Amino acid sequence: MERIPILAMGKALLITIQVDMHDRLALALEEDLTNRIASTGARGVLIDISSLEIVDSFIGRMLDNIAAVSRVLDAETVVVGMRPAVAITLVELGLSLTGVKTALNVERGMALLRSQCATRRGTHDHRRG
Amino acid sequence: MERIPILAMGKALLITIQVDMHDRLALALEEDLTNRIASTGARGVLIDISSLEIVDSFIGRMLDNIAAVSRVLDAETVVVGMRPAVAITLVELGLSLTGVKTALNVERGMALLRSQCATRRGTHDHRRG
Amino acid sequence: MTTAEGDVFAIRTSQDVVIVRQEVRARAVKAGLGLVDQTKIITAASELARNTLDYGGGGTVVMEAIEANGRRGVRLTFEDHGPGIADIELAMKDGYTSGQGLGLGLGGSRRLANEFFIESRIGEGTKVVITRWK
Amino acid sequence: MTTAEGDVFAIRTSQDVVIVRQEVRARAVKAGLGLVDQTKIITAASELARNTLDYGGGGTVVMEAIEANGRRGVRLTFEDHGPGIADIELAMKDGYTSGQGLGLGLGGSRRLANEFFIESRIGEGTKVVITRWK
Ligand SMILES: Nc1ncnc2c1ncn2[C@@H]1O[C@H](COP(=O)(O)OP(=O)(O)O)[C@@H](O)[C@H]1O
Ligand SMILES: Nc1ncnc2c1ncn2[C@@H]1O[C@H](COP(=O)(O)OP(=O)(O)O)[C@@H](O)[C@H]1O
Repeated sequence: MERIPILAMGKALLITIQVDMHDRLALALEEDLTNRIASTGARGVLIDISSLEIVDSFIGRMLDNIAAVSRVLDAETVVVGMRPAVAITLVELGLSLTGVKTALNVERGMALLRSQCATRRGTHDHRRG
Repeated sequence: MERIPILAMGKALLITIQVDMHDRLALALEEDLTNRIASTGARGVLIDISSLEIVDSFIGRMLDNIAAVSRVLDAETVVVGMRPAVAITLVELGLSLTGVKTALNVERGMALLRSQCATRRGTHDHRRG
Repeated sequence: MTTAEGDVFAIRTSQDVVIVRQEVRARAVKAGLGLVDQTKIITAASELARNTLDYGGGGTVVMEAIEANGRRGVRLTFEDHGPGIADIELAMKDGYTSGQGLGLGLGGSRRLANEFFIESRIGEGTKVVITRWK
Repeated sequence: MTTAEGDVFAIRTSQDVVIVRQEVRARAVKAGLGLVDQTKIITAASELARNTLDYGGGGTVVMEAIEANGRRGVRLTFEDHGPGIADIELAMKDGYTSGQGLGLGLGGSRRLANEFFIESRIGEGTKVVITRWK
């Protein structure tokens, strides 16, 4: 079965969803990603959905689950690049994705992840100082 | 009845759960740990669950309770080593463990505890200053 | 109202659900629907195709290009011969699922379509029709 | 569908719940379930075994290796002759508990299984069947 690639970018993992995923592929991604967080010790996950033409309740649930599982494993998830038409449709569908942090694009998403790690690191510096 | 050992590591207590706990054993651990925090003045509790093959709602509640009780006694709890399959299952079960801090492994857990004690110390100094 | 002859697609695997999304998209574009309307009907189709597969045990969707009062649109008819729905009102409720879903498929696709029709008989199957106009 | 003869285990103490988890694990491995699927069915079994003990006053679980359409799986049937459940819909709701639990056992194990069946009669007892396929 094909898989969606997961790239390591420093302390973060980057996933760019470029295909119209069928449901089993989405479940496989969830599992692959969880394993990668645990094996690499990644502190952040960036999911780029700018190629996605729709987000239905199944994909919405996948994003929510990934965010929740990452959190339990001490990593932050940011979803970037959601198209405006997708955002409008999502709300009408009834999905609010309250558990998922979003950013406009990859740069802003990385900045968000960095600021979150920095808060943690900042605390360390303070202690050392 | 058998008990789960609690080790002292500096200002922290370390528990490594290595058995498939039955419910009474889990309750006994909660009680033992609370007593130990009170008697030693520990500032941190590290619970290593890397050996646990599952976390069900009973164990999840135990972890949440331990974190809550520790907080009241002015100690921080960090749960470390959760397996990826356990994290995925936990989220599907509906448990989010929002009250529990998690870290990938014992080292990161200890670092997290240290940084948190430091924040407090910082705050204390500030208050005194 | 005029109806071009409808195309029938089988829904038997989760890959078929992907094909349904792509075919609905092509028809929505052809009917001149704007980007948001395209997105809405594709999303609704995805929800209903998944229900046909997961709860109906597989089935079909008929896709029609329609026209009425000078407006063009897309009509989708999902049909299965699965177990049917005992309590349609309950099934339509946001958050109700008998499976692993979020329970948003039926309620959500009603909101995403301009017209929504559902019919179900225990032991016979389920039919859902949605229409989106330009 | 073929069903190997099921093994019956008593659920009378909290130590029995531990044994149920271990036996389910062995059967899930034997059926070829992946690690995540093993974890899901063991966790669901743990929730249901505890309910059998705590609310059903003890009972049994039958564990079966099953096969259908070339797929293997594990089926677990929990049964007790306890007080039964008056309002199953309410009991299934996430967060509802009549005891000290988190109220996630029934809803959670439905999500963790591929198939879920519950039947309960006041004064007679409760039966819950879950199946997880490879
Ligand atoms: N084609 C169908 N056949 C039988 N039951 C269905 C069908 N479609 C929907 N249902 C029932 O309606 C419920 C709600 O559906 P829906 O709102 O789409 O949510 P979800 O798909 O998340 O369960 C389903 O859980 C199922 O019990
Ligand atoms: N075997 C059973 N016999 C009687 N009542 C049960 C049984 N299983 C569940 N229940 C009822 O359903 C409620 C919800 O169960 P569950 O979702 O597992 O949550 P919890 O176990 O945390 O209470 C229980 O609190 C109990 O009232």
